[in-house]
Amino acid sequence: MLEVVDLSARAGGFVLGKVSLTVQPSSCHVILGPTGSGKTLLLESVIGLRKPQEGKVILEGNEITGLPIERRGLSYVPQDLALFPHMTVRENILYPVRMRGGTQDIENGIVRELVDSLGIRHLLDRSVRNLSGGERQRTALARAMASGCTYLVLDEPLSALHESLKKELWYLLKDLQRRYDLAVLMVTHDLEEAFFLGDTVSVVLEGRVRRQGTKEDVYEHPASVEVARFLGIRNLFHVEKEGGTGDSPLVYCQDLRTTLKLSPHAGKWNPTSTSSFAVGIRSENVAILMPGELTSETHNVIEGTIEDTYASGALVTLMATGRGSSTSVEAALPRSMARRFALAKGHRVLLHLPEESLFVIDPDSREDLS
Amino acid sequence: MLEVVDLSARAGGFVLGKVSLTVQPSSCHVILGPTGSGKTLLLESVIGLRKPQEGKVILEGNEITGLPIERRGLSYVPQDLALFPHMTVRENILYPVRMRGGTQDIENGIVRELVDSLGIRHLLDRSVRNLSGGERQRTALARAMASGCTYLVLDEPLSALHESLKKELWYLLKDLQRRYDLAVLMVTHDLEEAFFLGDTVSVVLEGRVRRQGTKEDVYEHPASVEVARFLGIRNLFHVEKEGGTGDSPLVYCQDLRTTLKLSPHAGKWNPTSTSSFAVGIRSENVAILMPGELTSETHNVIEGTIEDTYASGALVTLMATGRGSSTSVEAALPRSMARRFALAKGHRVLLHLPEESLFVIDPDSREDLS
Amino acid sequence: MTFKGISIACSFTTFGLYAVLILSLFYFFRTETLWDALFSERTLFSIRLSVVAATISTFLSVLIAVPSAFALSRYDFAGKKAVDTILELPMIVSPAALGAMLLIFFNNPLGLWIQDHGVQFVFTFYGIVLAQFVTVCGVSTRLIKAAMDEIPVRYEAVARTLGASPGKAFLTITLPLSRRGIVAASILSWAKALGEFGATITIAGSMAMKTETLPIAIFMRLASAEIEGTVVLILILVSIGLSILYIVRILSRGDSYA
Amino acid sequence: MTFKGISIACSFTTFGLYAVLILSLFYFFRTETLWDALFSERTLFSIRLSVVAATISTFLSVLIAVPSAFALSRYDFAGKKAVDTILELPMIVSPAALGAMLLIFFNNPLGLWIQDHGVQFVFTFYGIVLAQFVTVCGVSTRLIKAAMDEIPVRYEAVARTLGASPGKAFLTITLPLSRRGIVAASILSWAKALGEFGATITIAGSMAMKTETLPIAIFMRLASAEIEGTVVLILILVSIGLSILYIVRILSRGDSYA
Repeated sequence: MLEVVDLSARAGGFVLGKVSLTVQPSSCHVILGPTGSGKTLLLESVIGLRKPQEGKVILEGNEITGLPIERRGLSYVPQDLALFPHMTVRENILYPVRMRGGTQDIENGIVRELVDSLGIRHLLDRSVRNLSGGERQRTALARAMASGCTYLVLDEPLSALHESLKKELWYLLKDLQRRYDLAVLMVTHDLEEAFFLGDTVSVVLEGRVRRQGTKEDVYEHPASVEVARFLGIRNLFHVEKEGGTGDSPLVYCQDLRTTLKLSPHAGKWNPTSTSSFAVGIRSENVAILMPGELTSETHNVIEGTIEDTYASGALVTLMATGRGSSTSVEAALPRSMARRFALAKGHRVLLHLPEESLFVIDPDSREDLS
Repeated sequence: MLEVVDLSARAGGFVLGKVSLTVQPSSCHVILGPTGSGKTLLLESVIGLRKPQEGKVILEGNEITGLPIERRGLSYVPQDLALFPHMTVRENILYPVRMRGGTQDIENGIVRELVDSLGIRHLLDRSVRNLSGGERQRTALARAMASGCTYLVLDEPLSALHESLKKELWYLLKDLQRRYDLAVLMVTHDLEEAFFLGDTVSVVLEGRVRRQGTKEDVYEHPASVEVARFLGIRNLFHVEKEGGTGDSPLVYCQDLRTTLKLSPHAGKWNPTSTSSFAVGIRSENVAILMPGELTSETHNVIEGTIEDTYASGALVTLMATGRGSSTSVEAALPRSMARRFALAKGHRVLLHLPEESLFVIDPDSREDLS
Repeated sequence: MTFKGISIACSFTTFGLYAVLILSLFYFFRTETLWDALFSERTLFSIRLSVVAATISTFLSVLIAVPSAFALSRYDFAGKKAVDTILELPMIVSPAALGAMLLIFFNNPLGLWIQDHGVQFVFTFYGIVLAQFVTVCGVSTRLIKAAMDEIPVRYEAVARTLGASPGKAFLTITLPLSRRGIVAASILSWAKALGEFGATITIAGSMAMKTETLPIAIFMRLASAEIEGTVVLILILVSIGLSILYIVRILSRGDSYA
Repeated sequence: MTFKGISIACSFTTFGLYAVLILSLFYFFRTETLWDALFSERTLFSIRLSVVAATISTFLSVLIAVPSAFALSRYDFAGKKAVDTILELPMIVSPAALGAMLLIFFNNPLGLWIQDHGVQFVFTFYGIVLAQFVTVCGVSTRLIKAAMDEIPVRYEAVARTLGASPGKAFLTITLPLSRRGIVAASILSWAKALGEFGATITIAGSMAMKTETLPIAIFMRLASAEIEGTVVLILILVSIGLSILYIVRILSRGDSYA
């Protein structure tokens, strides 16, 4: 287990607030944030490349905050990989073995296994200068893991790769993680990557951890406006408490001019003290009902007009505005469904916001919603 | 209309083959390809930053291949935007006006409109050094459009931005394009961006245009193994002609040990001369049927076992292998559906490969399928 | 001792070497002689001569260096490599040889004709300026080229797509962006011109009150064992040198266009 | 004339200036005198003296420059700025002043003690080596530091995460990666040492067959109007200079770790 406790660091004028996180054995913790949010600073403080101002890094119960880099027992793959350009692939991979005084033989134990499972045996005598993007990644991973260390720290290692290649490497990373029981701490700005690879996720915005939890939890309940926006959620609405029981509260949404029913798991809010707050829903959770499909489920359905549709890849996104409302709802649905319903600008649709998909924005951050 | 005819160019050892493409008025043509495929080289040859070896660039009927850059009448936004760091936002935006001897007044005609529609009025007196990523983009767009030119050439202008901000700018670009009747030629390596913004798309791989057509056409019918792989399609299978009429041919798929029915629009192939070829299907077009759902539609259904599932964002991807087969099929389905069906490793599922979604791989490129 | 310690110790050794040289000057430093030496007619003449000559030669070389540097930085043309190589010649060849080459040139028919019908260079003020110009011109071109190389070509390319001609793009983009680099290069060239010794003494000699620049004055006074006077002159040169380094360091801070 | 044409013309003007200086040497070039001058005992002595002294001084300065450059490039320590600034001193201050400072140092009690109980520097071979060392040490440290600055620190950082101590990371990563830069810096320093004139003549004088290096020989011969012999010596220096530029250019080609 790798623990970071109340770590804070500074680089120039940038301050990284107190960060605490835990990487469980054989799991992957992703630090997700935009460029300039302090992700790399955090990683470098854990690795030992920077002195933190405060806080501790604890590896399997032993504090390693003060140890020199080479004695921390963490393997590291930086963003640019930093393959040693004056060495062959073989020499790169054997470098940690050589530095730790092991047998410098590619056929030895873990190194041999790695070379095979990463599929780089045919590259061993090539100079790293002539490798393709994917080959470079594999070599860097092999080198980081050659010392047998099971804690891997990755700094956006796939950001330079093309999408389809990136996905191949996601599968490879998952596979390596399972096979070698790796604990991975990784940084990325790529939402899809974070939610593919991460078991737990920390969202870092402007030097502070704004949300932390399991991947499902963070994905479905962003909890603040900034995190929701960062996760690409544009459906955020003002609501006021209306009634209902604690189990299934009812709120009135002025933006959409309708009453919404919330699930009891929609998020932390206190219906007695807070009367006005905000809710959100992911665009892919908004369902389109055909007029005939309207069932006994009468709550959370809005009749709207399609303002615009945008097709991109697997999903079609449409913006629809309810009657008498100026706020539009974004819905994303599979291309095949959009085709079947022949949805186009000007059509009337029934939008269903399922109660189990609506989440409550932490009232402390509500004022940021414009 | 901007036409590129048989353009070839060379940079160092890299050769860009003969490229022809057309950007229709008020439409967006996207050149899609991975890093190092020659996209930027192509764009620079069109703009005039590089001398092409052969071929012509024709703008509204006039050949501009030999003209100096400043007299081509194309506006350009490079990848790094190249905002002039010694000028304010205002000076940057007025630069093209100044160079063309116009009135240097921000309140003048199109400039004023641009400043407002791009929402950068409050930034005018700021130095461009202190802008955020999105503000920089808007300024660069305003500057490129300030001369009133309606041909816009964009070189991955959004690649430095975070996902959610990138999407905001997609909407903005679409909006500007419609409002100012812009013809846009743009380069990107981002699949989602290409299929969001492009009306027509050229896929460039290793210096050659491998696929060209409308966005739907390219998206649904990649036509070659390389293009399919590049577009992230992993479901590619060997098939042999079995029978059926020309309207609805039947093929036997050895990989999946089943007979597949193809649609007549599945792609260019000659059933009389080619007996063995390959077909593909996008993972999001593979449907999961529950045992009860099996209808009269008996073709193209495989019974398989789930090998693995990967959740990432809106979609859950699962790998399933048919009975007696070693090839797995990748299916992507909305998260909500995966949850409803409670799909997990080891479950048996019925996979449906709808005939209208199966496409034929151009037999000339079939040998690349491993 | 750690590896870090050893390497830092080495850097302080070099520092110590130069520091001791400067400090040892003060052993012979007398306040009385400072004023005497500083305000003697001969010293004042040397200072004025050095400053005027260095300023003229630097001005001339920057004038030609700015467009040359732009051509070398931005264009490909036949002979570019040869031009680029020969610019480093004054940095590699001994200043004495450079001065000798000038003197030999003025013994050629062409050189003699110039001397007879135009300006007299040998053993004159013009000779000093020419010696400094020849020493400094290559350096300043190289330094300005380096400053311009730092500015991405894309700025000019984009300026041209926005309607600027090549000349206008240079004036509105490249020149203002490389301003600080050009100023720094001018100052460094000026310092180099001020300290020029070998080429100057070879072509202009060492005539008191005529061609005795500061470095030549140091050499002459030392030859006549006037240590205290020499020390004053050296201190003047060292102070100018250190101030210039400080200014250049401030100028080149935070210049980044990446 | 286009803007491009004007700027290229300017760069050829500078080129022409240096080319004319070199070409004018050939006006006085006689094949007979080449051999006479080249193989005279005095010329051969000068060449040998120059080469030996430059080699020793370069070796010594590179030896101390490599660790110093690493310290300046990689570590933050108190006084780093002062060290970094003073290294440029020999590039800014006149070589004559540098030589004078050395001479003055050896007139100090400490300098006198060294001269009496250790090595005699003034007017000796050791003086030449010392003058060259003082001139060259700062330059070579600066050049090697520039080469090391080019190598991303991340290589060493990653080496350390892979188990290397700071010293091992230096030996296995930084040193091999900066090899070509160090070689280039050594060659340039050697050329500078070979051409050193002002500091050498000030501390070691110009005694034939004792302290007459090549640049000093050029100065002396010209003073005694032996133009043809001077031309031969200059051509030797210019050829060495141009060859070195060519070699350095090859060495620094395609060195990129970005």
